[in-house]
Amino acid sequence: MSPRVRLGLFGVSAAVLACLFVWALTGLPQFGAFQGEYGRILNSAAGPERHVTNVVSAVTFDYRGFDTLGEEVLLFTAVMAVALLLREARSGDERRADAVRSDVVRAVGLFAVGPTVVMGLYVAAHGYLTPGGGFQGGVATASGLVLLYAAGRYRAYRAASPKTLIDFAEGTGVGTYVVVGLAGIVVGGSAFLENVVELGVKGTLASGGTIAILNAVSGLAVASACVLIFHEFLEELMTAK
Amino acid sequence: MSFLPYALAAWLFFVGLYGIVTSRHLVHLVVCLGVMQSSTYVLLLAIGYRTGKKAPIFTSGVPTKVGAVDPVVQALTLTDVVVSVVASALILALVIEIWKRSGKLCRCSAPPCSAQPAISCPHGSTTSSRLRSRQP
Amino acid sequence: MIPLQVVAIVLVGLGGLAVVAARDPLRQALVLGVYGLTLVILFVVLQAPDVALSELVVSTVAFPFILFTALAKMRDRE
Amino acid sequence: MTVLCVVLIFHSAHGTITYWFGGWHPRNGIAIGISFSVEPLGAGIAALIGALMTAALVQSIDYFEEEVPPHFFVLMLVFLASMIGFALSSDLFNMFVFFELMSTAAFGLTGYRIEHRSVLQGAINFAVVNGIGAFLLLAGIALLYGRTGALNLAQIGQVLSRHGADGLVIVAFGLIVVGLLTKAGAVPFHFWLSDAYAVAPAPVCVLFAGVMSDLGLHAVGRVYWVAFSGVLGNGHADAVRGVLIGVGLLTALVGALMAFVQAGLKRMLAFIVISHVGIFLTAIGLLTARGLAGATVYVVADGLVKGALFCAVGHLARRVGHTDELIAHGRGRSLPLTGTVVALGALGLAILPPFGTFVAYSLVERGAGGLGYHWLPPLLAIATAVTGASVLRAAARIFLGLGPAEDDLLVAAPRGEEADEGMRAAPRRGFLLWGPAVALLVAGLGLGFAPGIAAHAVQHAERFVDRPAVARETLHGAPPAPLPHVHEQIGAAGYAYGAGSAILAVALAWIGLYRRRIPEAFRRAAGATAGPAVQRLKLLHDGVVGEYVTWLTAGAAAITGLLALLTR
Repeated sequence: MSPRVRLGLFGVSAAVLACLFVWALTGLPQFGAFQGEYGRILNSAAGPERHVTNVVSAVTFDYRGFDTLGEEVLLFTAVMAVALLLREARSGDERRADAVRSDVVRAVGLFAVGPTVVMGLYVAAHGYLTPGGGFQGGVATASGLVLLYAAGRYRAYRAASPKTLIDFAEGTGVGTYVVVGLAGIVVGGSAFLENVVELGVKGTLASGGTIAILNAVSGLAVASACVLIFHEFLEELMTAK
Repeated sequence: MSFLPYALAAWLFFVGLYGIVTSRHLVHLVVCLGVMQSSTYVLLLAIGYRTGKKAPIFTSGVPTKVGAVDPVVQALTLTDVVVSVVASALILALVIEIWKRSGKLCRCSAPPCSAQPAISCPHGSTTSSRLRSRQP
Repeated sequence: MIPLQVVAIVLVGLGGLAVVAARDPLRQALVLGVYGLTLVILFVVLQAPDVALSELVVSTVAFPFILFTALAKMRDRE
Repeated sequence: MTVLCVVLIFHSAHGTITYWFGGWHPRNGIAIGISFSVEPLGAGIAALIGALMTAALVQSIDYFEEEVPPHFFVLMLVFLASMIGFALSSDLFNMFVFFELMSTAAFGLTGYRIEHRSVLQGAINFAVVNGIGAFLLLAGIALLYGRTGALNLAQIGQVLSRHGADGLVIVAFGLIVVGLLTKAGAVPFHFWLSDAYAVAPAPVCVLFAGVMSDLGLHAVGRVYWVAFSGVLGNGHADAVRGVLIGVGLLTALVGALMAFVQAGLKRMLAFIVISHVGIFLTAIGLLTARGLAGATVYVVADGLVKGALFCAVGHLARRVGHTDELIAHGRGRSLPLTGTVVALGALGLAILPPFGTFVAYSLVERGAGGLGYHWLPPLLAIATAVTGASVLRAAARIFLGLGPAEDDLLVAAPRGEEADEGMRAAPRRGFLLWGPAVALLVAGLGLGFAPGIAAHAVQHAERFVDRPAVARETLHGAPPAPLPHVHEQIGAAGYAYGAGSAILAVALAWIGLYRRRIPEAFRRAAGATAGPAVQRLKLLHDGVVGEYVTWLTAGAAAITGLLALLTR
């Protein structure tokens, strides 16, 4: 198929599809007038039932916690798949240990490492109280380690993320999620992912029951997954063939 | 005017799709895929928005009475964001591998790949005439 | 709909176009970062701070990182 | 796992088992959590997944030359979990999550043999096309959420059935179906499939071919019956039926034709998968309980047979080093058992009575007859015959050395696609290579002898398509509807089609082998009529991502547009 024919076919079909799309969108409620019952029930129920202030985290880690389990496994799978794809023996020498030459960049980067990691942990820890949560905090924490790289300390980065330890952390993160879920069956005697822990006082760190635990373990899983993915890409970059 | 957020979702969807179809570079293609995916975030969040309502986070200061926007779509979008990162990382890993191989291919196979390693060059599954003459 | 939302929507729309139109991957990666930030603004005005935060970490850290690493790797081989 | 799933089939026979994660049962009929709904049809598919996975894992112990990194097995297990989750989930967004998980694990597995360019190309095509399919699916889900404020299938169905079918409903249905069909590999969304299946390692292909594609179709059936049948069922059923059957037939015939012109066994089997996806889609598209039952039994029986074929191909690759029928010509003589498996499997594909696939086909045939579509079963039988013939021809060439070793009609497999050089170095023999093939074949063919399987399937399908009852059962915990009494008897027409298809398959295989013996005049006439079309069709499958995406867009526009036109 020549490029022109292809573009023509694409143009026509995309135009048709766009018309249909717009037709469908006109069937939606007016912007801002959505009255979905699901969300409203959860908004009013999550506080009293789950003792959390951030309803979104109650949805992600409890009401639809099974989706989040799928999402954690997805990250885990991605790590496995990336590692499998980039698994070629990287036997070449490390060509450059330091990618960045500017001292200013290094200094700024190094200074930023600590605060980023701390901020990441904070965001992760308060996920069920204020905006944030395991995912956001996890990525932020991992990014702290990336900054370490940006600061030109590839070796320092490698030292800070020994692969086996992180691998272990990743496995633990996902594994604990499942264990907490199973605890619902064993202890609670009823269902996978059902809350089995004291709910605690709303608005404090020790609240939310399993939400807090799941939030923490998913933070762990996400942070280590990100580090592992970054790690694979970095290794790829650092080895010359 | 109130149609604008939905229109944005449609716009991003088709802009991304156009980018993918006309893309000549796989990295470009991955990024366009990301743009397409962001249209689903916009669509979800626009659907769940309720005029005048706050975010579904009821810290002590905010009275629960006011009500909040839909928390479910936000949870869905969060998952969607993760999906997008995962997909991009995987495809980029494949792209890196292709890049490494195409270097190799240039060296050892007769028809040289072009200097711009045409990442979307057909791999020749359509050669209807059998070029192979070697007998096993 | 408040004006801020309109502004954010228009910005995102233009940003998306710019990302697709940028054909040079390196430049595109930079435009993508800016586009991500416009999305963050949009999510904030749509009252979705959680999503905004995750888009922020993804679009400013995770995605650019893997993109730049991949591009750097390719540049190496040329 | 397989055993567990088989247990589930019998357990759920009395009524759907609904499991609410987190113990969040619906409140006043509104679902607030995620649920799995286990009914016999879904559990049957889950059992198929388990069986194929067991076979694939057993075979991969001996299949690989090198030491397999543990990642491979982890990915296989995640793949298993995600497929079962996808088959059982009754929450639309949860299905999307599993869809993505399944795709992600599958990309990794497809790209396992990274040594070759075509492998990477196949994996990329897979990733991009499936990714876009997933966006379409998600856009459909978002539209539905905007209308119904629900994600549970049963509840979506409840809310939708209160209103008429307007643009939103039709387009959302179109987008969801297109997203799922992309995964299934229906024409014109099938391009990625042949690329990816041809390059994945054989044990992985067992799963891809046996069940991954068919899961998309099963989901189409579920989404239609549980969520949309209330709103689209009255008055618009003909439109939906027309579109689904149209796409199904096109897929069945194009897939069969493309399979017939392949020389590489893996790519040939990939097109056979596509062709049979078309047949299943047609069966589901009948929109009757019998069609659905037929499709489900067919998926299971055919999945086992295709799995057996891929296992056998894996064995061949390991022993001979090639699976291209022209190169491996006559070199399979030392493998009589594998040859027998392939030949019997081919006859199974060609619905030879009285085996499993035939029983399923006869259900579909009677379903079509019930609607007055008497032209449909012969077309499907032709598709099955052609697919069976392709495999028979290849088997005759490879295992018996019949026919010439040159044929300019066939498409050669690109280098590195079928079995790479490393494979030839150390041929392996072992029970673990051929054992799974035999086991799967016996199971697939033997399914036809399971007493009353057709009647049971129809009974449960009848219950499945009763949307209001399913919704009451799921959301309000009402007792299930009683099982209807069904009497299934395979008619004479069914036997005629089955036998006809098998005979036609043998005849076509003979023609494929000894084309040169046919009088010149016939050949020229046939070449003049079919040649250019086949040539053009071959050229379409050329591995360019942008082109595939264009076809995806065109297909999405066509399907959704037709639905819109026909329902207006």
